[in-house]
Amino acid sequence: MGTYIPHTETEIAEMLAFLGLSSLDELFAAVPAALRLQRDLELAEGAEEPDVLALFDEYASANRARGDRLLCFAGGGSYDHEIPAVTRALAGRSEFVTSYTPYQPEVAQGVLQAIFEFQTLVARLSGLPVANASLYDGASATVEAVNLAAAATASQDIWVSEGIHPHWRQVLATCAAGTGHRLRTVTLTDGVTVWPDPLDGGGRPGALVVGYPNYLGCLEDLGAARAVCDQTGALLIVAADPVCAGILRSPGEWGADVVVGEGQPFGTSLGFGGPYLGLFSCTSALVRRLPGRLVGETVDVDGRRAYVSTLRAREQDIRREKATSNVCTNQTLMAVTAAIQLGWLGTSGLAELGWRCAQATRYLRDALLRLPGVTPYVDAPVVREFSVRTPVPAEVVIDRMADEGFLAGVGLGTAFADADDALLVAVTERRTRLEIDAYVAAFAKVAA
Amino acid sequence: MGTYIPHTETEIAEMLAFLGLSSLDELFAAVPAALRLQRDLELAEGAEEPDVLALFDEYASANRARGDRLLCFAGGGSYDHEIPAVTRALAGRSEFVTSYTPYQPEVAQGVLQAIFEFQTLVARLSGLPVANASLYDGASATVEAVNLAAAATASQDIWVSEGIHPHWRQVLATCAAGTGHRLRTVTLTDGVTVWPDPLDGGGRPGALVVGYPNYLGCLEDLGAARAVCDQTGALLIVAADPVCAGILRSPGEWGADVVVGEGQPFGTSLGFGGPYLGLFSCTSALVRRLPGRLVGETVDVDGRRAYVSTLRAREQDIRREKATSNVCTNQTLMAVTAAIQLGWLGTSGLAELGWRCAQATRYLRDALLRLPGVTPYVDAPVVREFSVRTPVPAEVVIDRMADEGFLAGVGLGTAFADADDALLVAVTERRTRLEIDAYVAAFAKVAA
Amino acid sequence: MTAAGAGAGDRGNLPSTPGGQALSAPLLGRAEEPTLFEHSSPGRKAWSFRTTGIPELPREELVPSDHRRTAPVPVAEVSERDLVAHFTRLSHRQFSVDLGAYPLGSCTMKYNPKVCDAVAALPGLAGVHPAAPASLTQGWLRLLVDLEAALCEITGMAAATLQPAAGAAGELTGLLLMRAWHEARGDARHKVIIPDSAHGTNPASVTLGGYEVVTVPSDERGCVDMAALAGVLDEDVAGIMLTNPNTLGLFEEDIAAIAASVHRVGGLLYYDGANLNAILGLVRPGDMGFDIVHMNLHKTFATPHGGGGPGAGPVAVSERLVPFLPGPRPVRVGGGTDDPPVYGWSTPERSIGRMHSWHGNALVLARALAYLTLHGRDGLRSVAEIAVLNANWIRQRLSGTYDIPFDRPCMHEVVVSARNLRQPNGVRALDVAKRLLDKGFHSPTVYFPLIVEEALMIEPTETESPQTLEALASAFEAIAYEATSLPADTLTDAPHHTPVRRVDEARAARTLIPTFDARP
Amino acid sequence: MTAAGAGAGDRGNLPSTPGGQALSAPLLGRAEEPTLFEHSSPGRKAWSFRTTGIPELPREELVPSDHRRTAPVPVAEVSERDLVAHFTRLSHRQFSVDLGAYPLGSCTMKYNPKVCDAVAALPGLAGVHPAAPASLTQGWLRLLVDLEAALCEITGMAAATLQPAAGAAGELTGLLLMRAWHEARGDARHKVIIPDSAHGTNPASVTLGGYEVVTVPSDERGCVDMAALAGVLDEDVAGIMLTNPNTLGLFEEDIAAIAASVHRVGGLLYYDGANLNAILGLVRPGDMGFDIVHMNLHKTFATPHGGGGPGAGPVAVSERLVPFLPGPRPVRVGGGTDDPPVYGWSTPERSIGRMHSWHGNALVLARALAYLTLHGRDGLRSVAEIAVLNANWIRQRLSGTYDIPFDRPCMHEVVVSARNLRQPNGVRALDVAKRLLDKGFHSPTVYFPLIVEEALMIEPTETESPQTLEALASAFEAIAYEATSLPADTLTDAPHHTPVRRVDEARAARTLIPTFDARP
Ligand SMILES: Cc1ncc(COP(=O)(O)O)c(C=O)c1O
Ligand SMILES: Cc1ncc(COP(=O)(O)O)c(C=O)c1O
Repeated sequence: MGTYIPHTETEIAEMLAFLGLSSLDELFAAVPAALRLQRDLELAEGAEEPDVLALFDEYASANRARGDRLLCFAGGGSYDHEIPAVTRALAGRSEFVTSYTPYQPEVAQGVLQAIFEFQTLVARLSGLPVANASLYDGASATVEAVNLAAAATASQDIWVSEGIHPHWRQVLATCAAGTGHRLRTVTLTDGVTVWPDPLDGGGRPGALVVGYPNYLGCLEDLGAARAVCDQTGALLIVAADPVCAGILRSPGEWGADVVVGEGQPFGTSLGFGGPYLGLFSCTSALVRRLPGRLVGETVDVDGRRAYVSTLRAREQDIRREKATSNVCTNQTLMAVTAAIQLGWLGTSGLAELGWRCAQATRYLRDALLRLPGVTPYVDAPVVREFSVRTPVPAEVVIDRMADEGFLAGVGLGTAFADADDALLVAVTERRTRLEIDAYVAAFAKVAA
Repeated sequence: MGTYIPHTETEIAEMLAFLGLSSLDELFAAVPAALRLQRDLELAEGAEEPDVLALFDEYASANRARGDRLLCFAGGGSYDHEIPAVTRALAGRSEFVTSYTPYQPEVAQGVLQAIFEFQTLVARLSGLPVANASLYDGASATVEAVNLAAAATASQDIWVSEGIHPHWRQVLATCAAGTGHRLRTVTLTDGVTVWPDPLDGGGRPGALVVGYPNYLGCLEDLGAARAVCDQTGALLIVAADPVCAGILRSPGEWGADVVVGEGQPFGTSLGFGGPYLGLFSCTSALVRRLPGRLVGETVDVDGRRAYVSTLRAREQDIRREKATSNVCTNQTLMAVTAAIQLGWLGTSGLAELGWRCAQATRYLRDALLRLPGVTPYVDAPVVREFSVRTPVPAEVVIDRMADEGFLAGVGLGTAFADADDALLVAVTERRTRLEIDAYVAAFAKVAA
Repeated sequence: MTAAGAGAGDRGNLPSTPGGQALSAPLLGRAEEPTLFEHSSPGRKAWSFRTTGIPELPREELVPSDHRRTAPVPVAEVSERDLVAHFTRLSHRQFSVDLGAYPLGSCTMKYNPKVCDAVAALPGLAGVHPAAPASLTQGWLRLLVDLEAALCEITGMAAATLQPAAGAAGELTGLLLMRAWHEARGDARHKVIIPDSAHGTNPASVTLGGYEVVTVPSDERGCVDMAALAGVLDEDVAGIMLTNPNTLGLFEEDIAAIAASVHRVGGLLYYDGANLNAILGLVRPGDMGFDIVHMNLHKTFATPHGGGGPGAGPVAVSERLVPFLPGPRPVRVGGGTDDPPVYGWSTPERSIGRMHSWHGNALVLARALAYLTLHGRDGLRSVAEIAVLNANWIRQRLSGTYDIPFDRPCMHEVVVSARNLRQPNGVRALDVAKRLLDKGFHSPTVYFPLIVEEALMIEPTETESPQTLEALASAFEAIAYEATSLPADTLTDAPHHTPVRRVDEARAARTLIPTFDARP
Repeated sequence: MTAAGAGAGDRGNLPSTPGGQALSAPLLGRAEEPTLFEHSSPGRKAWSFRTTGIPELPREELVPSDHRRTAPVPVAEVSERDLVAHFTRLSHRQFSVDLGAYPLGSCTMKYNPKVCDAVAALPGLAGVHPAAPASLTQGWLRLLVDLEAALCEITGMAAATLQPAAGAAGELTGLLLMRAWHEARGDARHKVIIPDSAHGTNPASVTLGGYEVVTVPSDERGCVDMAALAGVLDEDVAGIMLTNPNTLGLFEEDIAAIAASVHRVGGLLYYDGANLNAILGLVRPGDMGFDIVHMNLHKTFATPHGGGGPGAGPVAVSERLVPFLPGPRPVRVGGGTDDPPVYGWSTPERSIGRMHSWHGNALVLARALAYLTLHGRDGLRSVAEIAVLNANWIRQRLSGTYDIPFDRPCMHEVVVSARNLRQPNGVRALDVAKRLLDKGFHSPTVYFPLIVEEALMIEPTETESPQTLEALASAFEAIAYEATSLPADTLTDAPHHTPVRRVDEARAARTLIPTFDARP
C-alpha cells in the first residue's frame, strides 16, 4: 500500500460504520459482480520510495544521450538553452505546481497574473495583440491555427510549407482525418518555400502555413506569403521560433494572422520531448475563435485589479460541440516557466540570446564546411540551425560522434527524400568555442 | 559587476544628485585617503553564472569521496541517512531559507512554530523538558553544556569521557583556554568509561560528560555516571546520538541534566561537515541558564495562539557580557529541516530507523569479524557503529577500498593511541545487503 | 552632503525612470502585485550566459537586413532580486494542493508525491534530446514500454499510445482511431453518442473527430437512459463515449448491456478515463467492454496539475485497434532470455499518424510510472477504495444539509445540489463555492454536470484524511447555516478573506484586456 | 447504505481518534496552523526506507535490555500529504527576503543569488563525508584554500581559519587567538575594550575568552571617544574590538590613531566584520591596522540567513598570528608548476585548537566563494558603493521626518531615531517597526545600538532598487504622519494585517511554554 493514504485501519472502520457498511468491498456494490476483477492486477507490489528512485536511476543511466554526458548539438524543435537556477526555483514553487486551472480566480491570482504576463510576452514576441494561455506543443498549436483558419475562412484547403517541422506536419495530417482539411504540401526549393502562383488545385485557400525560420533554419520570405494571402483571402499562419524573435522582424510585422511556436526554449528542459509549450497568438479580429484559455484583466468587487479566465464562451465546457477547440488541460506550468525565464532574460537578454545563437551557429557552420567532403545541404541564409551533407550517412555520424561525447545533430533522412547524408545541427548559447572546436575535430575524424 | 545590483547608471546619477554628490567615490569621503585601497582587489573580474557553476563542478568532480560515487560506510559523527524528496522540498522553501532570526514574531510565525515543534521533538528524544532552537554543531553544544554546568555548579572541573567524539573534545579544550575550565579526560576501558572512584584531583566536579552511545558505538553505563553525579553534585551531560534515541532509553530517563548531540542525521546532508545542527536540552531547573534562542508559545492581542523568542534576558544582545552564551546566528534552517524530517519519520519511522541501523551494523560487523585477521578493537556491546582491527593500517584500507567503490570508514589512529590499524565503521538504513556483502568481499581483498 | 544636496522639500527624485515599482507585499492585507512590466526599469538585467569565446561576426553578416529586427522586443527589465520577489509574491496569491484540500470534482486533485518530482528532475531523464536515436535512449524507451504495459494491465486493454498530452488530446486520438477502424472496414459512420452528463471535452472532441454528436439523456438514477439509447443506436453510430463512474460519480450499472447494444450495431465504446481513480484494480474498462480508453495521468496517477497543465492522456485500445495506434511507438525490438532487452521505435501498419511533436509529455509519463510503481497492485486498489470511501462519507454527512439528487451510493465523487439553499436569500451554488474559499478550502466544481441544478461536485480523493473531511463537511454545513440564517451578503459577497474579492468576470469579457499592452 | 448507516443526527463519528486536525488554511484570514502534534493520528506514517534484504536478529540480541527503549519516542504520526500542507502553510506565515525588502540593520539582508543554491546542492560537494581523507577530497580542500585566499585579499590579512560557524564563534576564536598570542609572549592581560555601541556578541565573547570588558563611550560624532580611549588604555589591555563602519553606520575616521594607540600599549585590534559590506574593495581592515578580522559570510557574502542560521564566521589574521590559527587547516601541500596542486591538512605550530566539529559550515563556505567569484573585484566594490548609496539616500530622504542623531553621511546603514514621534501619542520605535509590517516591509532593527534613543537601524543593502527605497521611504513617512495625526492605536496596535497581531512577549517569558508538552 502506498504511503500517501492517511487513513488508519481504525479510521476506515469508523467511516464504514457511519455508512452502515462492514467492508470496503461493499462500497462497490453498484458494480455488477461479473465485471469485477477477480484477481490482483498483474503488477508488482507497491515499492518503497528509495527503491523507486533507484529503479528510475537505472532507466536514466541507460540513456546515453543525456545533456550531462553528451554535449548537445541537436535542435530540430528542441533546444539545449540555459535554464538558470532562478527559473527552476521559481517555476518549482509548489503553489504553481500543485494547483489546477484557475476556476476560482479569488484564490488563483498567482497563476492568472503569471499567465497574463505570459500572454503579454508572447504577444510582444509574435507582434500580434492576443495570445492564449498555452497549448500542448508546437504541433498542436499548428493544428489549432489551421482549425481556426479553416473556420474563419470557411475553407478547408490548407497550404503547408515543407519547412514546417516534419512532425508537426504529421500531426496536422493525423488531425485532418477528423476535420476533413485538405493539406497541400509545398516542397522547399533550396531551403525555402516558393508558393505556386496561382495556388493550383482545390478550392479557395484557407491558410498558408510557413516557418520562420523554417525547420532547416532558413529564413522564409514572409512578404511573399503575405502577398499570396492578400490575393486569395487565406490567413497567414507563421510557425516562428521564439528565440529568433529576439533578432528577427516579428511575424506580426510581416503580416501574419496567427503565429504559433514551440516555447520549450524558454526554461523547459529537453525532457525527451515533453512536456513542452505550444505558443499561439493572433490578430484581434480572430480573438473569438481563439483556442484554449485566455486570461484577461478585470477588477474585483472592491475595484482592485484582478485577473480571470475570460471569453470562456469559446470553450468546450460551455460551448461543447461548438467550441473553438477541445483543449482543457494545457501546459500552464510551462507557460509560467516561460514568463519567468523571459523575465530573467529581459529585453537585452532576449536579443543577446538570439545573437549568441546566431554567432555560434555560424561559427560551427563555417568550420564544418571547411572539412573535406562536408557541403551545405541547402544554400539559403540560415539562423538558429543549419544542415550539411556529410561523406557518411548522418546516422553513422551521430553514432560515432556519441562515442566522442557529442550528440551531433538530427538526421534529415526521415524528413526529406534523398537526405540520408544530411544532418541538421543547432548551436545554442551554451556551447563554448572549445566545445565547438572539439566537435569539429571529432567530426573530422568520424565523417572522414 | 555582479548582476544582482538593480541600479542603472541613470538611477545612480539621480540618487547622487539628490545627495549633492557627483561620484560614488564621494560617498566615502569619511574614509581617510591614506586608508583607501589604491588598487583593485587581486581577485578575478566578476564571472557569469554558468561559468561559476562550471567552476564548482570542477571542485566537485575532484572529490572522490562523494556519496554518489563511493558507498558510504563512514560515520563518526556524520551519517549517510535517507533524505527524502519531501524533506528537501519543504526545507528548501524560500521563506525558511531567506528569512533571519525571528525578531518580528508577527511576520515570523512560520519559523517560530517550526522551531517550537523542533524544540518539542528534541525534548522528547532526550527525555528532558526544555530544548533550545539549535547550536552550531555537536561540539559547540557540548561546549555550551560544559559552560552551563560550570556556572550552575560554580565549579570548573569537568570530567570528560574519552568516548566523546575526539573533535568535540578538542573544541572543548580550545574553549577551555578562555573559560579556564579544567578538563580531565577519563580514558576508555575496553570501549566504555569507568569513572575513577573517587574522582581524584582537582576540586568539586562541575560535570561529567559522556557519550550514548559513545564514539566507538559502545553503550555507556549512564547509571554509574549518574551515581557519581549524585555523590558529587556534578551535572550529568550526555552527548547522545539522536538516531539511537529511537531504540535506547532516553538520557533523561537515565538522569541526565543536559543532553547534547549532533542533529545532522535528521535531513542534513554530509556536506563535508557543515552546516550541521547542535542539539541541546536540559532540565527545567536549568532553563534560565540555557544558551541560545528559545521559542515559547504565547498569544497575540486578539488571543490567538502565537510563538515568540522568549527568555531573551539570557541572551547576548540584552545581557551582553553576562549572557549565558555569545550565540546569535545559530542553525535554524537545519532545525527546521530536522523538524520536517522527524515529522516524516514519525513515531514508527524513528524506531524503525534505529533498528534498521542496528541490524545492518550488526550484520556487517559479524561478517567482517569472520574475515581472517579482522578482530574487534573493543568488546563492549555496540549500536550505531563499530570498530575493528585490520591486518593492514586503516589508512591503507580506506585508500584501497575507495578504488573498490567504498568509503570504508574512519581511521581511529589519530584519536586513540595504538589504533593505526583500527577502523570505525557505520552502516545506515540506506545500505542494502548486496552493498554490504560487496563491501565485505572488497574488504577481504584489500585487507588481506 | 545634507546641505549641498537637497532641500527638505526634495523627495529624492525617484523614480523618474519609468516603472520599476518593486514594493514588498504584506503577508496579509491586500496589496496588488504590480506586473513584471511595472517592475521594469530601463537598463536593468538578470540574465547571465556562459563565456564562450566565440569570435563575433558583424550582425549584418548573420541576418539579412530585411529580416533583421530593428528594435529589441520589449520584455521587461528587472533584477534577479525583483524577479524572485515578484513570482514568490504571486505564489503567495495562489491556492494549491500543497496548501490544503482541493475537492474539485472531476479533477482528482490528490497529493502529488514529492519523490516523483525527484524522478522528473533526474538529469538522465530530463536532459535527453527527443530526436536522439534509439541506441542512445534505451532507458527512456524501456520506461515508456513499461508504462504502457502497466496502463494496459490496469485498463484491461491490449496496447496504448502515450502521445496524447492531455485527456482531450486522448479523446481526439480515440475518435480518430474509431474513424480509422470504421474506414478500414469500408464503413463510413457519422454519429457518436454522448450522455448529457458528459464533460465538455467529449462533444468538442467528437466534432474535431469529424463526427456529429448525438446526446442521450440520463435517467432518474443518473445513468444512461437505456430506452433513449436504444432509440438512437443505428448503423450510422460510430461509437459511444462514456465515463464510468460517470460525471455524477455514479457507476453505470448497465454498462454490460450498453456495450452489447453498441457493439451489436457495429459501434465502438470509448472510455473517458477521467474517473478511473474510482475503480483502479477493481474493475477494468476492457472487462466492461470498452474498446478505447484514455487516462488522465495528472488525475489518476497524481502528476501535478501545474496550475492548468501539463497533463498526459495516454490511450489504450483493444486488440483489434492496435494496428491503428499513433506512431512511432516505443517497442521492444530485440534482446533475448540471456541478453538484455533492446528497444526501438515502430509505427503500426495502419497508424493514424502522430499526435504529438515528439513522444508525448515524457516527464509526466515518468512521474506516472513512478507513482504506479510506488503503489503497485495493492496500493492502487487502496487508492480506489479510499477515494470511494471518502466520497461516500462526505455524501452521507452532507445529506442532511444539501440536496443529494440521486439516492444511491456514489463512487469517488459526489454531486450535491445547493438548490435547497436558494430560499430565502437567493444563495446559489456559486456563492457556496466562494464562501468555502473563506473557510480555507478550494471550491468544488460548480454547475457541472449540467444536468444537476445548482451542482456542487465534490471529489475529496483518497489523500485527504478523515479529519480533513470532517473540517470540510463542517465548513459546508456552516455555509448552509449561513445561507439561510445570516445576512445574504455573507455568501453573495463572499469571499471576504482572499487576496482579491469576487472578481468581475463579465467585465473581463466585455472589455477584453488580454495583455498588459491592451490596458486602457 | 443511507438508511442502514446513520441517522440524520449522526455526524460521522470523526475524529474519534485523537488529533489529526488537518485543516486547510485560507490564503488570507487568520486561521491558526495546528502543530505537527495536533495533526497526528495514531498509525499514520510518511516514512519509506530502502528494501535492504538484511537478515534480522531478535532485538534482544542487538541492544541489552537495560538500554533498550520500552516505548517508542512519540514524534507525530502524519501522512506525507499533511506534512507538506503543514510546512507549506507555515511558510506562508513567514516573511523573507524573497518576499520583500528586509532592511534589518546590522544583518545585511541582501538578495541571495539562486545559483549559489545550485552550487550547494552539487552532489560532489553536498555528498562528501567530512572524515574522508585528503586524497579523496581534493576538490573541497582546493575550494577552501581558494576561499581563504580571497578572504585574505579582501581583508588585507595573511591567513584565515574557516572553522567558525557564525560571527560570534569567530569573535571567540579571535579572542582566543589574542589570548594565545599574549600568552606566548608571556604577557598575561585581562581586559578587552569595546565601544558602547558594540553588538552584544562582542562583550559576551570577551567573557568567554576569559577577559574583562572595558566599555568606551562614543563621542558626539558617534565614534570612539578618543580621550576616553586614552584613559582606559594600559598594559593590561589585550586588545580592542571594533566594527568599522560601526553599528551607527558611521566610519571611525580616527581608526589609524586608535590602531596606533592600542598597538602602542601592546594590544591587538579585532575587527567585527558584520559591517564589511560597506567597504568591500575600498578599505581593508588589515590596512586600517587590525590584527584579527571575522567576517559574517551570511551577511556580506549573501549566504542565506536560514531563518536564523546557518552562517559562517571565518577569521583572518595578520602574519604574526598565523601560527596560532585553529587547525587542522586546508593547505596546499604539493604539486608544482607542471603538476596539478595537491592539498592536505596542516595544523599550525601553536594552534589554539579546533573550533568546529569538522571544517566549518562547509556548504555555506562554498556558497560564499560562489558569490565572490560571481562578483569579482569589480562587482564587490560595486556592492559596497551601492549599499552606501542606498543607505545615504534613505538617510537624506528621512531626514525631514525622523531624527537623525548624527549629522554625518553614513555608510551602508543609517540609525534614525523615532523620539520625535513620541508626542502626542506616545508612539515608540517599536510601534513604527510594527506598523511597517502592515505596509509590506520587514522592520529595521530596533533599540540597537543601545546608545541611540528609540533607534531604528535601517540597512537597505545594495540589492534593493531605487524604487523599493522610494516605497520604503514613503512607508516610513506615512507612519510618521500616522503617528502624529491618526488615532494612537493605528500604531500602538499595529500590526493589523499580519498572520498574528502584536504578540504578547511578556506572557511568553512569564508562563514559559517551551514545548508542546508543556502546554497547560
Ligand atoms: C470527465 C472528464 N473528461 C475529460 C476531461 C479532459 O481531460 P484534460 O483536461 O486532461 O484534457 C476532463 C478534465 O477536466 C474530465 O473531467
Ligand atoms: C555588529 C555585529 N557583530 C556580530 C554579530 C554576530 O554575528 P553572528 O550572528 O553571525 O554570530 C552580528 C550579527 O548579528 C552583528 O550585527
